[in-house]
Amino acid sequence: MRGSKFLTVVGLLTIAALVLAACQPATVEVTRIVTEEKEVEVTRIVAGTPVVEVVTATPAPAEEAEVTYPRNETLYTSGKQWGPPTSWNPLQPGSYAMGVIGLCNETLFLYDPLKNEYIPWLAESGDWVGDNVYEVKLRQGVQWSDGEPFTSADVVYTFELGKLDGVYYKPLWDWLDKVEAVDEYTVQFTFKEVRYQEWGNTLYSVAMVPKHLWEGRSEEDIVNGDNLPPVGTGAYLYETHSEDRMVWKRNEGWWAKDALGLSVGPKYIVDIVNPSNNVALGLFLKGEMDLSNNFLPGIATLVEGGYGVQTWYDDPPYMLSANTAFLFMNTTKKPMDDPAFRKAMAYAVDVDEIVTKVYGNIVQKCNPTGLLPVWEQYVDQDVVDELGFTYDPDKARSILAEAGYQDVDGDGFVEAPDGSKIELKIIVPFGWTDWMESIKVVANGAQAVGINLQPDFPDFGGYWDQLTGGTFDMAINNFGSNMSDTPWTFYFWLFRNPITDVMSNGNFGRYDNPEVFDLVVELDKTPIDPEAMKPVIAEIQRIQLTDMPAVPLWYNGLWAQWNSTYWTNWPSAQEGAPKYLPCTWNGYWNMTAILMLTELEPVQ
Amino acid sequence: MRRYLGRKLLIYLLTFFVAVTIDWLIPRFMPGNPVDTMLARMALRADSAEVLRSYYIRAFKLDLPLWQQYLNFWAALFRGDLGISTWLFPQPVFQIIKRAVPYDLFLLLPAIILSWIAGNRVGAIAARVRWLDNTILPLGYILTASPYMWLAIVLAWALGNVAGIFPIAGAYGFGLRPHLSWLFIKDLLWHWFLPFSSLFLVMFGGWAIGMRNMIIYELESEYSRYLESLGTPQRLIRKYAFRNAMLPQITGLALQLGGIVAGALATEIVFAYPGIGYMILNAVQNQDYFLIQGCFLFIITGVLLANFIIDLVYIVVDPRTRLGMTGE
Amino acid sequence: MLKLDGVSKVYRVGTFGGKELHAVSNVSFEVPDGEVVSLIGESGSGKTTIGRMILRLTPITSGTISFNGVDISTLQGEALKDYYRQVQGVFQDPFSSYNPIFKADRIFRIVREEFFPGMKDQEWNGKLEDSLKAVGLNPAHVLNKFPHQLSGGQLQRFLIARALLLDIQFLVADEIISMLDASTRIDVLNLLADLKESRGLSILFITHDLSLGYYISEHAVILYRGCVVEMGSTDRLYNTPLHPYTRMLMAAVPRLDKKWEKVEVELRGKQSQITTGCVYYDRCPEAERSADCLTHRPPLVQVEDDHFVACSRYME
Amino acid sequence: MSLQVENLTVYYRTLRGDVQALENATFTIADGEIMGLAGESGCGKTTLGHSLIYLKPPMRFIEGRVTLDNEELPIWDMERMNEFRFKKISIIPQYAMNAMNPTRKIGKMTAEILESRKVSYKATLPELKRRLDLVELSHDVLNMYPIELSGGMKQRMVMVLSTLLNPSLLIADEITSALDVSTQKAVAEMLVGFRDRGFVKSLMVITHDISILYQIADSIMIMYAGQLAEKASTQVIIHNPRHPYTKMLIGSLPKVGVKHSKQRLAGIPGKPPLLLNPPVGCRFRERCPVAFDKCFDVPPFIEIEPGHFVACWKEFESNA
Amino acid sequence: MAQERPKEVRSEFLYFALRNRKLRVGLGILVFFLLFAIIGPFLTEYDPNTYAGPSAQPPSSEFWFGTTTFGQDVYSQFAHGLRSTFIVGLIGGGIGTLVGVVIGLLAGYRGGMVDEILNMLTNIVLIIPTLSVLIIIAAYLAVRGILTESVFIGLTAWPWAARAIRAQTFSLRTREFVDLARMSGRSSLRIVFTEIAPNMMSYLFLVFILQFGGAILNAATLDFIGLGPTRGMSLGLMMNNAVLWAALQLGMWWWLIPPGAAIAAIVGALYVMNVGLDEVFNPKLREM
Repeated sequence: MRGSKFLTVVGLLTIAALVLAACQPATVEVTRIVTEEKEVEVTRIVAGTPVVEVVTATPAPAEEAEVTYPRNETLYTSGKQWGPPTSWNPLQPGSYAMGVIGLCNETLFLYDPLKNEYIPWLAESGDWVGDNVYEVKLRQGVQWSDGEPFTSADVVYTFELGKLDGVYYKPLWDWLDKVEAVDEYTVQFTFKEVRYQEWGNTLYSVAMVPKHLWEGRSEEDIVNGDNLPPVGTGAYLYETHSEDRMVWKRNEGWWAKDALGLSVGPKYIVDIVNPSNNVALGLFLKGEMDLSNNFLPGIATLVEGGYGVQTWYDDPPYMLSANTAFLFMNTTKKPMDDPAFRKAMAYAVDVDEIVTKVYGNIVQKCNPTGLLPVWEQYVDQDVVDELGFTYDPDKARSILAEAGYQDVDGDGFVEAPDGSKIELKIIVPFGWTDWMESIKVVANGAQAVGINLQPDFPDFGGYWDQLTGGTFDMAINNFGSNMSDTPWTFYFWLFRNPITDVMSNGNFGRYDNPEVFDLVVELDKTPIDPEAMKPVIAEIQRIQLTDMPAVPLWYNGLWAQWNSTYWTNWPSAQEGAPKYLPCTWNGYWNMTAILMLTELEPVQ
Repeated sequence: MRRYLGRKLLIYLLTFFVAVTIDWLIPRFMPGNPVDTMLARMALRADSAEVLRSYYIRAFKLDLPLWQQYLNFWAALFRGDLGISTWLFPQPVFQIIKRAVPYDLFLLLPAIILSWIAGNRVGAIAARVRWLDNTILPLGYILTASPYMWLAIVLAWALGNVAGIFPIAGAYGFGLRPHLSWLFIKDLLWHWFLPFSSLFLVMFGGWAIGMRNMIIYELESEYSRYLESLGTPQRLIRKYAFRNAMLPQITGLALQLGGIVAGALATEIVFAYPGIGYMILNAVQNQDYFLIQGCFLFIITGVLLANFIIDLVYIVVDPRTRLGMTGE
Repeated sequence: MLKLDGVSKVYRVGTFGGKELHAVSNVSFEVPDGEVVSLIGESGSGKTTIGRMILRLTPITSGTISFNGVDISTLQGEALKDYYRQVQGVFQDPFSSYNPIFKADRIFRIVREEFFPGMKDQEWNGKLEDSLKAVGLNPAHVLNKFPHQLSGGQLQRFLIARALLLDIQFLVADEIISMLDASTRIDVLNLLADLKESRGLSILFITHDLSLGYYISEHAVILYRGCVVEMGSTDRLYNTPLHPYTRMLMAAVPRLDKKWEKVEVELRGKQSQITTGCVYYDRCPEAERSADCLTHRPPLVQVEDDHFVACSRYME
Repeated sequence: MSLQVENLTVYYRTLRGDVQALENATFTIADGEIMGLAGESGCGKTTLGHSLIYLKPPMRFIEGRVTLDNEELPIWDMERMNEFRFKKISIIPQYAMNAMNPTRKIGKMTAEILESRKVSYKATLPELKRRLDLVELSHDVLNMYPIELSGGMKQRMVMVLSTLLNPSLLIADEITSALDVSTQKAVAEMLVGFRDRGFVKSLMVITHDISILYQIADSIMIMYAGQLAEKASTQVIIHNPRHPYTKMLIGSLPKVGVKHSKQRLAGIPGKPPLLLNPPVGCRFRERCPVAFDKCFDVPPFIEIEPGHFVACWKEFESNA
Repeated sequence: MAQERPKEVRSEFLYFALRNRKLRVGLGILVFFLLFAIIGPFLTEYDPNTYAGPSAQPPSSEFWFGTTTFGQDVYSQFAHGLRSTFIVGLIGGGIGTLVGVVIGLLAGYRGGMVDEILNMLTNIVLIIPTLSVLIIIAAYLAVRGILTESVFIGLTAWPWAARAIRAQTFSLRTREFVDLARMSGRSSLRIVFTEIAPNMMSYLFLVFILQFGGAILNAATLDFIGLGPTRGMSLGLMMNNAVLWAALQLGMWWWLIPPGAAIAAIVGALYVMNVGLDEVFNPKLREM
């Protein structure tokens, strides 16, 4: 048959095309990896045809480049990567592939939110040596993966990069004066203005880049280049990537082995680009995924149902809390400009219903301050007792009534004190189903107390436009309330100022109160010491709960579920288990997730 | 003949122009803009976000007047520059598409061609075998009427999760590194099978039904009657009928191409297959103008090209177009 | 009186009209009042196109068609409607002339709606009955039926009746009997002839059959490939056909009184387009044509009273 | 006797019951005879022609016996008839213009048809070319697609193709009606030539145009409403018809040299009966000017003089 | 020659229509679902979106089709979704047919330049992948309803219909009865709609059926990929939600299977009807 011959040809051609395509990721320049101990291994794949060359520098058994990753040496993860990995540039916080900061490029410190501790990492120590001078002593013997030593020049270079347009930590230089290398392993930072909180945050979030490789690059390349293959000091080396995965391979010459006696368990980490929930759950249940940081609805059933699925807690809320979902109200619009109205809203929302029905108990109801459990110590219980709120429709009704909101025309909904009708919309992005379901609950609660609030689901673009442009009525958002080393980041987001036409991230409701803005600045300038911080925070909380510019609703979980079929000794709340964050998201590797890897053990 | 092709080419060029313009135009009228969406995703601290916002708006030249952006777009297009994706920053759109397209071709070409061939054969047989007509055809109707993604999900669940025979995601095993070996190719095909099947089945149903109906028309035609009255065996009559019934099916193939894009998109999403279907959806959701443009540019070019090829094929197989095309 | 003066029809074919097809070339003749003129030619001769141009169904490329001295190509709106009051046509395929999903008498209703909007039912019914009777139909038998319930002959009469409703002066009858059975053909033909007699109707009788033309008309025009090759009184044409084409046609007509002569009919060469020279050149018997015929198209010249021919042999 | 048809009755199945399209036809065609079959539309002449070679639903065989060259034709059996088709009995269909596969080159199609009937194309090719010459078709047509041929050319091609295996009987169904007079004449004469050259033994020419038959046929059979009315030699039918229908039919034909103003011809009033429920007896009765009581019985088709068959009671009476 | 024609054309169609198994089966399924869509929503007390009961319940006498992850009544969602499916089919298919008919008739009847332009337009819209345009449009409309979705689906679906109708019109406009109407002084527009269009009725009906089915499938795809109506309930949205909440993986087959099966059944029934009608309208295809 002519047809079948044709088919064969088509088939062969497509397969050939695909193999070529799949092999594309490997067509990177020659990757030269020199570990301090033994061999040089060069894996070179040209135009899709793998040619494996092993060049031995020092006599050592040649290791074949592996084409399969042995299951018991590989950790499969998912949850961070929402699209194909495209950048390995740690200066691109929104784009870099899973693990670039943390697995490859490391920070000076780690931060452990569970213990509220900074862990010296590339730095051996850091101290204020003057009123406005901070000195970092670097760890000696740290090497970049190409064999060059990591020195203070790299640190200075990395921070100096922040002067470039398009580098996210540029604002640092508003208050940082200069960075100097005192010696090869000492760096001094001199500040124009000391912001302790922000500095602490910076210390564990800015990842070091190798000066010797980067200094030859153009500014364009530094800011917009993909930095492939990445060279870092971290525990893992770039292995390969493709449209649906990012693969890291253990760096056998990782400095922490000698310095800290740490070694990471998995030889390979394969991070799978987030498929749909449906597929993610399917892969997870099939045991093809070890750690999932996806939001997997219904996971509670699986934890309880004996599917071998584990989470941080064995019981609700199952997950650690990672950020706070706020109900933002546009205070530039009536009636949201009225604190009484906002307060009534706070009482009208049945968060428990959201927690149980929408999330199946994998999230937790908020503390009225919205502060995450890791910041529990900063919650001023007196303020909360006095001004806190809870779900209470009657109270909501009475607040409304007292403030003059009455149902004048008898349509079941209250009118504003001036008699004008109230018709409000609450928005979340279409497709964000958990939020979509949640605002239905919010709207129902509001309607039950007589506020005509309807849920609406514009596309993300429309949602974000309304939110940042200040044209929305009410909305849910949590984008800046993430877990960090300091509640200052939380308040900096919640009370972002000044109020401008476009609020890029934070204070979407445009709550304008210089008093609280000043307090946030004051907090920033307070040294990292809970006892010093608490009074300032209490003051903020008092204003927050009095004016109620935004209503904290629930804590979104640090979605993490794993199964122990291939890897064990996962961190969890269980006694004896390691207490590190089991999370692959950006910013979590340096919040102890890397230490989780050092604890993982293959199942025998 | 030249004139015919010239006319077709003109239509294609016009279509290309219009399609690309629409493609350029529409995302720019969406609410929001790519930089804001990109920054929203980064969830940066507000001060950092503000710094980057102004930087990126300049970098992506979104501060220029629209007409200038449009001209720049065409100018860049002729240089083969599709811009840089905001969603998959900092990859050039061209690179992204180049990497994704082989998967689409691998999935779509066999699905389209095999379903077309198989559908036509089965349809042709069904047209004369009563029991097939009564069994395969109803099945064909159901298949072709099934939403692609629904069938795909059910297949994935039944054969992937419940039966555990096939993998449910990815283009090849996550524990494999691409290389040339049977192991890898086998794995590639193994992963390909389900997404391919879901596309194949839906299209197969459509072709089978179409072919059956066409064949019945052809078997009733006068040349078939003449052959019968010359005592020609059914074999030859059916052969002719089949051949001639193929012709409208070829046109049908051209008409279907646009719809197949939709099917591929849904299927790739369901099976997390790394083609451009998944890209498009995310590009739209992330308002990545440049990637949206790139993907559609590719699809439009692909569909136009396929149409053109089909036009050429048609000229070869149907003498009527070849001889009648000058309109004399 | 209907007059064609140098009428041509050129079709543009191919993409964006790249090529020209001369369907009718420079045709002039006239149909006097109360006369039947036959327009005779084979398929592709342009006879139907001429009929359609007269009926304003196809635009004229060049030349003029005038009816009672008025150039019909300029007619628009009411004037055109007025023209249709006087000039109508009947076509070859009786079944195709009716919209198959409607009843046959719908054609009358359309006429009434368009031309007699104010007429009372009774008056109209009377008028309709007269018309039907005039074409030899019994209204009771033929009204309120679907086209397929009537015979071809009845349908053609219907169409003639429709034309009569308008009190027409001129009828284009395009092969109206070629699809009818032999037994009814002659009746329709007779009807036309009678209408000419009784109403003074002018008829352009388009046919490919010389004997029918002879039967009904005083004058005939012979068309070949869009050109008039011979015309004049039917008697003269029959008795002394001058153009080789006319003679060939005469010889090819199957007659009941005479068997065909053994003259080979030249079948080749019917395909090519001829731009210069005699249109009949490639089919003309060798003996009768000259090299000149290939380069010069002979004009239509009068050879005797009421007899014109376009052949180089009769040029002087 | 080349063809013998006895009591052939064929109906058409329709929703409303059987259309009695052909009733009790009995006739013969002699070797070398060109028989014309004429009548008005719907008289059953095509049904008769088709039933001899291609009897397929909705046509329904009722009864009758057909022998060709002393061999009975299983006309009711589509399968078994295949043996005879093309080789013994062949047809030039009315739709000859569309009879060829539009997407095959004519030569190739011919080859495939021949090979499918186990006849070597190669061996036949010289003869095929000879016959193409005969019908004035260039050999190039074998390399052409049907669309490249004019109507008349396709007609001639089908003529050649249908007769290529020298069948005993050829049925030519309305093959001249769509043609110009000039082509008509050529095609008709070619048919005669085919017979003369022995490509076909005998011919049944179905047409509504009696004047064509007068030119080429040896005998003419007239049908009316599914029944045979008269059969005789051409001369007799044209000049000395006996059946009233034949007479009227011939009388209604325009003749060259007859002018309306001088000699007014007349048609046959009325129209043929519907064959779903045909009238009993002679079906022409209602239109017949000489009908009488006897005509309520079906008149037999009787040979009133050698080679002249008529089905008319009046005629039998006057003869008797 | 020609066989006798049956007396009444219309009753003949009816006769075959009633006896055509495909048509009967297809129509039966369609009517069943249509009735379901009309009556179904009244048989449940639950709103499709309220949390009516315990979550993830299998079908029971209380919740006929079970409940979703949130305890919504799947039956109610299904019934309401079915309704919007028919609405999308009617409006989307209707618009697709209407635009196709108008453009096809116009191009086919006027010919010449009008035809050239319309034909080019048709070809352009035909080649541009519909779904891609729909996706962009859908994304452009921040808030979408079922109606807007239907309209846009209709507005992108017409080209093949226009093409087919143009071809039909071409063959019809040369028929003599059109000439006759012109010779009666009828306006072109009137001729198109009173002479030509009625002759294509059966064909238009087939076109509408296919457009109807196509619109439903298109809507389902759009809904599924999350670009469906942001308000209201549809079968596609149900599937979208079921997948987003991993219904099958969590064993809630009752959430995903019914909407997809219903779409397949409805569209399948339409296709079967289409073939059945084709056989009714086209005597050649009738089984005797």
